[in-house]
Amino acid sequence: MVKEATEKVIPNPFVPYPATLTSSVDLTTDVKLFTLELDRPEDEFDYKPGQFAFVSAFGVGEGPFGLASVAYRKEGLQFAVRRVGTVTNALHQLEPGAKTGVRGPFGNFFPLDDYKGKNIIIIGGGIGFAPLRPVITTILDNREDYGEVLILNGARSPSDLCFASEFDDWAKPPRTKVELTVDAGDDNWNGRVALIPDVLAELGPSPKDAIAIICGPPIMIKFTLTRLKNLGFGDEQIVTTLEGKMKCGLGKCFRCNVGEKYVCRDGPVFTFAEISQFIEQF
Amino acid sequence: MTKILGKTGLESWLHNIMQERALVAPKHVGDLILFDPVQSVDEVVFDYENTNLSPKEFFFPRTDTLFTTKSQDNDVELIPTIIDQETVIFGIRPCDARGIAMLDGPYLDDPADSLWAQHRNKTTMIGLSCTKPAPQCFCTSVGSAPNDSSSVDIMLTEVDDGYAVEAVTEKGERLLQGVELKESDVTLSAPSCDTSVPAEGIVETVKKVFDSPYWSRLADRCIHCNVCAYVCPTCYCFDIRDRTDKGKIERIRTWESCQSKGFTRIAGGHDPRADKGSRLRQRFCHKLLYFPQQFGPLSCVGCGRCVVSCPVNIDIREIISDLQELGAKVG
Amino acid sequence: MSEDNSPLVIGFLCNWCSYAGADMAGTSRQAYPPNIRIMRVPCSGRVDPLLIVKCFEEGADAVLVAGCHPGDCHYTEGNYHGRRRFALLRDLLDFMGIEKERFRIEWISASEGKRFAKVVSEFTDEMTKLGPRKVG
Amino acid sequence: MGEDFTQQIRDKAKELLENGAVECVIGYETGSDGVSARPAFIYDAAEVDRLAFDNTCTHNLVKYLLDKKGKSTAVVVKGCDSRALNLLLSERQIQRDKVYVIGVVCPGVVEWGWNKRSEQLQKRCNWCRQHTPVVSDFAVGEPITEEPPAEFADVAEMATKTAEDRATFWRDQAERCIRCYACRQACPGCYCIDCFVELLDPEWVGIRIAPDENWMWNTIRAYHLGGRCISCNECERVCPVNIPLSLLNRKLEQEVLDLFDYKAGMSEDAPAPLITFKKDENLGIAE
Repeated sequence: MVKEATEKVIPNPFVPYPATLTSSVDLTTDVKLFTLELDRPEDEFDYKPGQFAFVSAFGVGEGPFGLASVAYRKEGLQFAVRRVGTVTNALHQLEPGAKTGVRGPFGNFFPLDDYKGKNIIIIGGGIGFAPLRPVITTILDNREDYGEVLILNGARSPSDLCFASEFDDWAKPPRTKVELTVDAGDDNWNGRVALIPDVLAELGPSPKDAIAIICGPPIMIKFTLTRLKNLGFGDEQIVTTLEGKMKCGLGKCFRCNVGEKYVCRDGPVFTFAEISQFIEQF
Repeated sequence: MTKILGKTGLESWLHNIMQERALVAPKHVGDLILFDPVQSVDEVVFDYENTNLSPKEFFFPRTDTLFTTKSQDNDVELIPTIIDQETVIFGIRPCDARGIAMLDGPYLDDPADSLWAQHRNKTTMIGLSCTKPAPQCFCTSVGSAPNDSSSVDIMLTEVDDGYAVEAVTEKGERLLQGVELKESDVTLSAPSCDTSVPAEGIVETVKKVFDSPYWSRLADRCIHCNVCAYVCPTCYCFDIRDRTDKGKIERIRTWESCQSKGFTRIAGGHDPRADKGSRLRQRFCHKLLYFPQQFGPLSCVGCGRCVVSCPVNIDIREIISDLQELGAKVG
Repeated sequence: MSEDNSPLVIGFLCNWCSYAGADMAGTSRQAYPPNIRIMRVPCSGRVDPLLIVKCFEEGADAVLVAGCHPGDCHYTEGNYHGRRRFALLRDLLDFMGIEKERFRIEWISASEGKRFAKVVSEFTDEMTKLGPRKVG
Repeated sequence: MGEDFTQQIRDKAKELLENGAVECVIGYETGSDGVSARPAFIYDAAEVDRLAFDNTCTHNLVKYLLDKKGKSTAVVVKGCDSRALNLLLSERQIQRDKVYVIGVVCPGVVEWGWNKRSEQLQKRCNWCRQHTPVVSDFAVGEPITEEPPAEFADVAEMATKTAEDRATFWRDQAERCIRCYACRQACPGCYCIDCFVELLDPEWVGIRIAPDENWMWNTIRAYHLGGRCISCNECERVCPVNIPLSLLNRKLEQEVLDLFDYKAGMSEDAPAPLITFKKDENLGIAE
């Protein structure tokens, strides 16, 4: 059990890689998409869809955010950040050129290679859609590896739909559908006004050779899960990424645990087969 | 043969240690006895049951600077904290030392916490075995003993004409270099400590009673004051935030407790442990279930601090008994 | 304490009376020591005791709260509430070793530029004599 | 006291639970050390024999009523605790018709200790001027009608020290503080949903567990109880590092008495001194 503390200098895992904010774009009224470049080439890291990193607003603190970009495109590290607290407020005030820091990548990822040949259903609600964007990018960049793809994106209102400018591109490839829905429309909205679980029931995707990837607020996940099960999806066919309060990302601060599992290290990506084995309700 | 260090010999040894290193020892602070840096041997308390706070703060300080930043010409330099100070802790009890060694589990797990590792490297622990355990102590019930030398560098045991000395680690041997020890054939008594806490098999039991209403009934009484966590040698939750002082930014971490409201509340407002019962369960399940699952031993060393310090008598020994009884009923 | 060892005084001035009074002092060229750092607040009743304690925590030597004369509050009764809070806080701080003299409450109207200058000068003098806070 | 009080409390609790008047009785039982009392929550009339009352019943059980909002609850209170009831009633935190008060005339409680029964009365009991509960639906014990006037020798003693010594004294206390907030958690008057000390924006108090921040916390905690503290002194009892918080509380109690002629928790409708004012008072300010 006890490991010998070694004499060699151990790098401090709390020190982030210095980075510069290169662009900051409004996605919705309270969500911005940040693009960061690491300052030192030797810090460059590889990462997979579903992983996350901590972004620092020096002087305020740091917070964990899902990586919204894909590593192989080398377009910088992207994070979609909703303004909800002190750190995200501070990040929203940064101008391009500002110095920041990145610590990561942390956590596991969506095993997209294992999903090859399968039909994919991607369901995201609100800011919960952010960690799904690299999943979509990866699948569409390797379109022929996957079967039918259904993307279902919902939000409270049309102006809360994340990545709206990319929907058209996502719908271009064959056998790919993008469905949008909002809880409440506005004057310019011609689309659906319905809750995600209801839209899902209406679309009725087949569970055969399919994987459903969902992310969103707890209440949405709860009801979406019920609908997927009604459609015949098994627990192991449903994958989600959990959100937990985190401070370290290293499995040390014991804040994001669900039972003996850490969201930061054992997750954040879990199948519902795994979640149903958790001792603690989440 | 046992090696003996006389009482005056011990004092001069401690005095010598103090010349080159920081010496931390039990000391009177107000009406408490706490581990604290001492400037002279006179301040050291040799006869005490257990200190009011555990010595974990010399490895996991109440407040620690993770790194500081220096800004210049729109360039930010991040400077990690380096710990230079060599420290010797004298008089650490076997239970407390075991608690610290136990935290190597999470803290040195890859990627290692460099501050913890540095504190561990720079600190030598001189243990003092318990000749008369206090009524709240139950180290023997949780896999240790009043003379357990497994987690210290040097173990001292009080005998008639001084202290029996055992160098446990190389670090300990180095510290003892040049210290004159007498040979003696005295046999060391093995004091006993409360063995009645039914901790055996508790891991399996906790799994069975996890969803019991027991927790929320117990939490009726709990005032979620965090005292248990702060006095505990094995509680290691922390908070991290930045601090700005006259342009200097430091990222600091401080003690925090899973008992505080909002500990798990995420920015959007959702809190998986919003009710008192699930917060209280978290603390005991961490000690009795999660930690054993992750690292082996129960993360309770039986020091009894929470037992004495809890203002509303939430007693881990009683809880372990209750759970075993409850588990037996569940079958 | 500022670098030249002269006392650091934080002044919370109500927008309607005392801040205007300070303004008046300025426009009528009434000299007063530069030790005071002025914060404009809507009302002396808005000065949360937290702000005052925070000033002392951060190392201020003295704090001045100035508002409209009793009866003249722009919000009718803000300064009456403030008066009670400050009276109690001043006693508590004194008990904790921050002498009563270091926390001063004054009623200064918009027309009392001269008095504002006098208060700040006297207060600064007094604080210089009292010396810096020795602990904390 | 002792057995007689215990029996009266048990009988009343049994009656209340049996006739469904309350869902829970909050009282005291003997703790795991077999010596000192601890809070007990009785939901079932069959369990009333757990209840006990003796001179180790130090806890202020009124705090727990904040967890029982909207639920009919009986609570055992001593004189000091009963003032907390009035405090919470006047601040609209609890509803009178949901609380059944079992008021015990308290001869004083002894120093609290684990596994040892002290014979020494707690400090607060020597100062106590409210042995008889100010609110009760069922009285246990003979009311004491005449209480001597308040005295503040400890506060006066502190005031004889120089300002520097006073500052040093409190600095030392702050240095020992570990910011566990047990003082707040035990206090019936501390019920803010978001305590100022945990606010991030603005961050009134930094998170460092260090003398400056700790000093700020202790000062404001005491101040926020100014004119509200009902002198149960639970904050000081629960402090794991023995900070003499009663000195701060009592200083404020004395000042509130002198300045505003007010004693907290004596009635449920007298407004607390800091939410009201008199036009023609000067309180020693800007004279």
